[in-house]
Amino acid sequence: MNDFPLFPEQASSVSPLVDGLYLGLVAITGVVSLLIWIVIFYFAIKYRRRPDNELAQEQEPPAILEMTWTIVPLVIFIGIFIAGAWLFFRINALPANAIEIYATGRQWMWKFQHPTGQREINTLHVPVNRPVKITMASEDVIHSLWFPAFRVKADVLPNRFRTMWFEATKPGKYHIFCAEYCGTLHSGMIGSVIVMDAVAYQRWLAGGSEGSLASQGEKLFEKYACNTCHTSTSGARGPNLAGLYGKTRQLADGSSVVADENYIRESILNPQAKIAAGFAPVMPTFQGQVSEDDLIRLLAYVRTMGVEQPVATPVESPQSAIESTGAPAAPADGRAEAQPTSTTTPGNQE
Amino acid sequence: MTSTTIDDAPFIEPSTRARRNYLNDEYGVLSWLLTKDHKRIAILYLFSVTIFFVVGGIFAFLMRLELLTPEGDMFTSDTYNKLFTLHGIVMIFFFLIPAIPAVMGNFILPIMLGAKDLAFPKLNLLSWYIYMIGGTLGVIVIITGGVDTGWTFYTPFSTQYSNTKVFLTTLGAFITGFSSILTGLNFLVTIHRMRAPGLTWYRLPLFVWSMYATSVVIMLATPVLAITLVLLMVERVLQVGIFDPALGGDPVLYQHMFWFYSHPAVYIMILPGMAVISECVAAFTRKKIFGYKFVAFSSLAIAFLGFLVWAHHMFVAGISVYAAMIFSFLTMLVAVPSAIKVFNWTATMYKASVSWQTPMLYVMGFIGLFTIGGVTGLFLGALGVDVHVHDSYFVVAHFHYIMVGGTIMAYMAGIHYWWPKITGRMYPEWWGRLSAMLVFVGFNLTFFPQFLVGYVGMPRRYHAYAPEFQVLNVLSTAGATVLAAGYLLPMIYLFWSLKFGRKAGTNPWGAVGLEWATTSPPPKENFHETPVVTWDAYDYPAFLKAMRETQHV
Amino acid sequence: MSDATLSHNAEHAAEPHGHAHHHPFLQHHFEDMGQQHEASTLGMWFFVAQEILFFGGIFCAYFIYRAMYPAAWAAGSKLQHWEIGAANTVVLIGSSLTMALAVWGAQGARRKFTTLMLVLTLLLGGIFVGVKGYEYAEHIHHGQFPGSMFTYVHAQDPALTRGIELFMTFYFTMTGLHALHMVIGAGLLLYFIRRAWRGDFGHEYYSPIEIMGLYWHFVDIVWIFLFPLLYLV
Amino acid sequence: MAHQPDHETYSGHAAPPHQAPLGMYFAVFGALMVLTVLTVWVSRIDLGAMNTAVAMAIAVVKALVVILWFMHVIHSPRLTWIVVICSFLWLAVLFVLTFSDYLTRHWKMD
Repeated sequence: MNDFPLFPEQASSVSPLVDGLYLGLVAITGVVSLLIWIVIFYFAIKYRRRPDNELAQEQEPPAILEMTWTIVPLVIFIGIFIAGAWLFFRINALPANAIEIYATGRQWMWKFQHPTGQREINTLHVPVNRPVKITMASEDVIHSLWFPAFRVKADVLPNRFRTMWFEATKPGKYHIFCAEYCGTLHSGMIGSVIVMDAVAYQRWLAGGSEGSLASQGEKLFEKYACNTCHTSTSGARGPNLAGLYGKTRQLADGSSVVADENYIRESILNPQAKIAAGFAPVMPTFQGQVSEDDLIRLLAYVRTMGVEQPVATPVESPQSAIESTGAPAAPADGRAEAQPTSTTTPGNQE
Repeated sequence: MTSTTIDDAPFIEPSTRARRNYLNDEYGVLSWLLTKDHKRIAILYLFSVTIFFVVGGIFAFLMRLELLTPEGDMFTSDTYNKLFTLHGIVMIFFFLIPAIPAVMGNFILPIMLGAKDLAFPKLNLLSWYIYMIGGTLGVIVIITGGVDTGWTFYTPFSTQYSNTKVFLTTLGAFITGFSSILTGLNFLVTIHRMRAPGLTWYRLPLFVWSMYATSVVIMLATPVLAITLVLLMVERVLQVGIFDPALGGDPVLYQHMFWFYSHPAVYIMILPGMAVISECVAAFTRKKIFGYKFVAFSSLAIAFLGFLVWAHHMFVAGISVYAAMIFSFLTMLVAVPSAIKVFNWTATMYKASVSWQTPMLYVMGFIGLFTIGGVTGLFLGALGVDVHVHDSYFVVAHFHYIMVGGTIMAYMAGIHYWWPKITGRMYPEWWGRLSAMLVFVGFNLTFFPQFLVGYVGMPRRYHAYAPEFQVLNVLSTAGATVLAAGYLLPMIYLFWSLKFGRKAGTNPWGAVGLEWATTSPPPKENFHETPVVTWDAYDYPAFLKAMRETQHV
Repeated sequence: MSDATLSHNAEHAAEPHGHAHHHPFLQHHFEDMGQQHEASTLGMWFFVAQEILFFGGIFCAYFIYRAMYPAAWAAGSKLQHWEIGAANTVVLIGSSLTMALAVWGAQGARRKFTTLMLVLTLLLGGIFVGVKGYEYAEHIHHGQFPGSMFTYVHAQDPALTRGIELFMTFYFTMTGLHALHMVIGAGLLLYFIRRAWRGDFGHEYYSPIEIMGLYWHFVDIVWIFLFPLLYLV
Repeated sequence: MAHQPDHETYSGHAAPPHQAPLGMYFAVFGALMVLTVLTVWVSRIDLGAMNTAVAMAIAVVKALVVILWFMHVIHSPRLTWIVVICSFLWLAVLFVLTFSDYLTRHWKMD
């Protein structure tokens, strides 16, 4: 109650930059606004109506003045645009070595899946000083994943994967908010991101799981019988998916496409949209049969296919090296009472 | 307080003629409901928009009460969601968009042009009826359970998930859109074809220029909203997938089409405000507006550039980063003409004869608040900062500074400025000044804390919030109480003045303009004889000379 | 708009007033028939401008989805009988011709000719809407009406079905809005047929017919775009 | 009145209507028929992606013919031209800026 902050915690690599630009804008616009206010009041008092100035004195406006206050603001505004766009590109440029975390938004909770297989609801554990990439989609309406302490936010859409990233710089517990209105409990679609130092994070990761996300995906690959067509044998009905991810691929209609998350998603849900060159459009659609969670697991598996290391990110390897200390990071307190769904359940079934 | 006139002689009432005016020309309810007189239609609009303003204000106040505590303990989440949705819909579609054009534009524009009426009087009445049909649908929605989609009706929530009265609400907004289209069409044709002899484009008051720009925006933007709402209704009724991803649609396309209208709609709301401010600045400084042509053409520039920036509402919505760059750049451009206006209004006060009467107080408030609203728009237009503050209370504060601090301040200024012309009575000056001060203080106390709480991280449309946001929210609610008092006061004393106000002369402010050359209230045909304009806009000496000559004829 | 073009129009409003004779259809707030005529045609042009944006919005959405689902769009257009569409195009352009001739007749105060042309326009417009109705009935019969009534499944490639439903949604919305404009136009035609027969129109007063013409031609133009986009992809 | 430019073009009465020769209307109708046949014929030939472009080009020509002659824009005051051009200009804004998003969405950063 007595807490009266004017800034959220600066807890990511871009936070100081956003705050810097914000404060710069506050300074520039504050000075200009203040000047306008002072001038208005000065004129209003100095030239107030008196018997000797019932009618104002007319004077010709100097053209140079008009040009000045057209061009100077324009230059300043373009400067603001450049600074903002530079920062925007920085916020959007994905670093190469990020930890891959998958997020699903649904009315009204956030689900996070770690590459090592842990699943969490409304809580996200991340290590400090490591870029974290979040690949996300919604199961129903549009949501928006906002980490105020990291100064990043992105709408979560129901029809495609989007990505965002951040690099937390300060251990602690920060807010997660849904920023796009999504229905009744929109204001309850909140959670916590817990930034941990490397050791604590590894300990948390060791808290058990049902196998890595990719290995879960591999099981689904068999369950949905994807492996009957997508084999490496010649004459297979479907293209071999090994080494596919990130490559440019030729399509039957002569165009080409980069095999990214959304291409793989589309190829599962709407296989007729883009047919790989040399194959017949025989694959049935899996729209409505594969859940968002399963899609993420399949995607995680397809990404690892044909890659030497069976795991997507290097962070998972020390799993066995660290002793399991039993309890994972304690559930976040504080706002936990206010949100009954907020439970930290690494490696737990929903 | 004296209402100073420069020289009473030119403005003496031609008393025998003045007795008959548009108010006492005919009597009876039907003479109002079937009137084709633009002035009476303006009064009809005045009553209807005031009712909706009160309704929308009540919704706002209930929201502020809920936000006194972080827990969300006054209403259920669903009720709160309906409150902010209805607040937005009522205020935008049924108050802000029609307020200044349909009330002051309808009343003053033809008089400013020296015309007997708008070009299409029947269409004008029809547009009021269409507005009332849309408004009635809105009221039906409110009574029968409300709607909870937010005023933006984002898909797929609005089409597939919300189980409230979405269809009826969008139908109401769709119908009301045609009302503003007809008003805009009427204004455009009237400005082009109905000007008095001698009234060239550069002699037009800046009010007319701004209304022209507003009408262009209305004509070209509103139909896109109409078709978007049609598609939304089709989707909701048939349960097909125009914007629903589960059925093959793209929800981001809805946002493109919606904001193609709804961003220019911001200019539909603020340009008329600028129109009123230009008139009031000239009248209460007794001076030509500094840089007349710059102010006039900046209105047209806003009307055009305003169409090129809509996707700045969608920087984090999943549009391409390259498109975001283009839209951010164009957003910076549209800020320039607004800045030009602010600088010119300020410069007009230099060596002027500034009167501190109520409309001028509102004008000074407008310039100050609009400046803050404008510069915070730069924060939102700057991509890197927008990623953080988008959909936070920072945005809420920003657009309230424009809409309430801008448009409603201008609306209040205009109502006070033209009140003697509309009713023939003066409002009580001291009460007017008190209300202007209350509105200014209350407004800043309400909305300035919202900038701060938004940057700290409070998302908009939140029914319950984190405890650290509470101090700023309490301040905001306290401000809302003062603001409410500031708005209630004029409703009381303006009503009082109808009976007890001092009688107003032809030109109580000593202002320049054709509306101040006819009696207060004006006769049914606006002028006893068609005026001939021989003076430039706001040219005091020439206007006074012309008035003296007509009196001596 | 440039400064020159704006001031160009000042000429009309600035004319001296006071003419001796008053046309029976001159409204009180206009100075003369010329001002009234120019105001009403200008008003209609603004209305057409807003109609362009109205239909333009749905065309924009159409093109976005067409780019997203080219195969489904191609398959969807195969569900249309292009022969019927082409025939209807001829009918509608024919009605535009008769409408243009009606305006010509009104300008020349040819009472019977004008009335006849308006009746012909109404007739051709009626045929168009009737044929449209037949097409709708066929689509509904074959389960091609989007929503819960949509039972159609694309035989060769069932995966396209969902896209085809989207196509049919656009088909029905676009042609439906177009047909609605036709019906409103037909109502106006009935009113003007009566007035034309009564002999209201002549050299000085023909703007209602001219405005009717602008509306009718605009509806024709919309169809000129709809026909290739929905029938011939 | 001194500020009024070129008001000699306007008499104050309804200008005598511009009566186009009757043959013009039939010529326009004929052109539209020819273009309709052309549209259908072209659509039967496979031009790949060009099919849509050609169909749209023909439709634009047809619309222009209707606007210029049936709707008399060719003999209309400059203001009418401005209204028509502006409305299509604004429509172009809607198309170009919307597509600027869709067409660049798949571009990769860096």
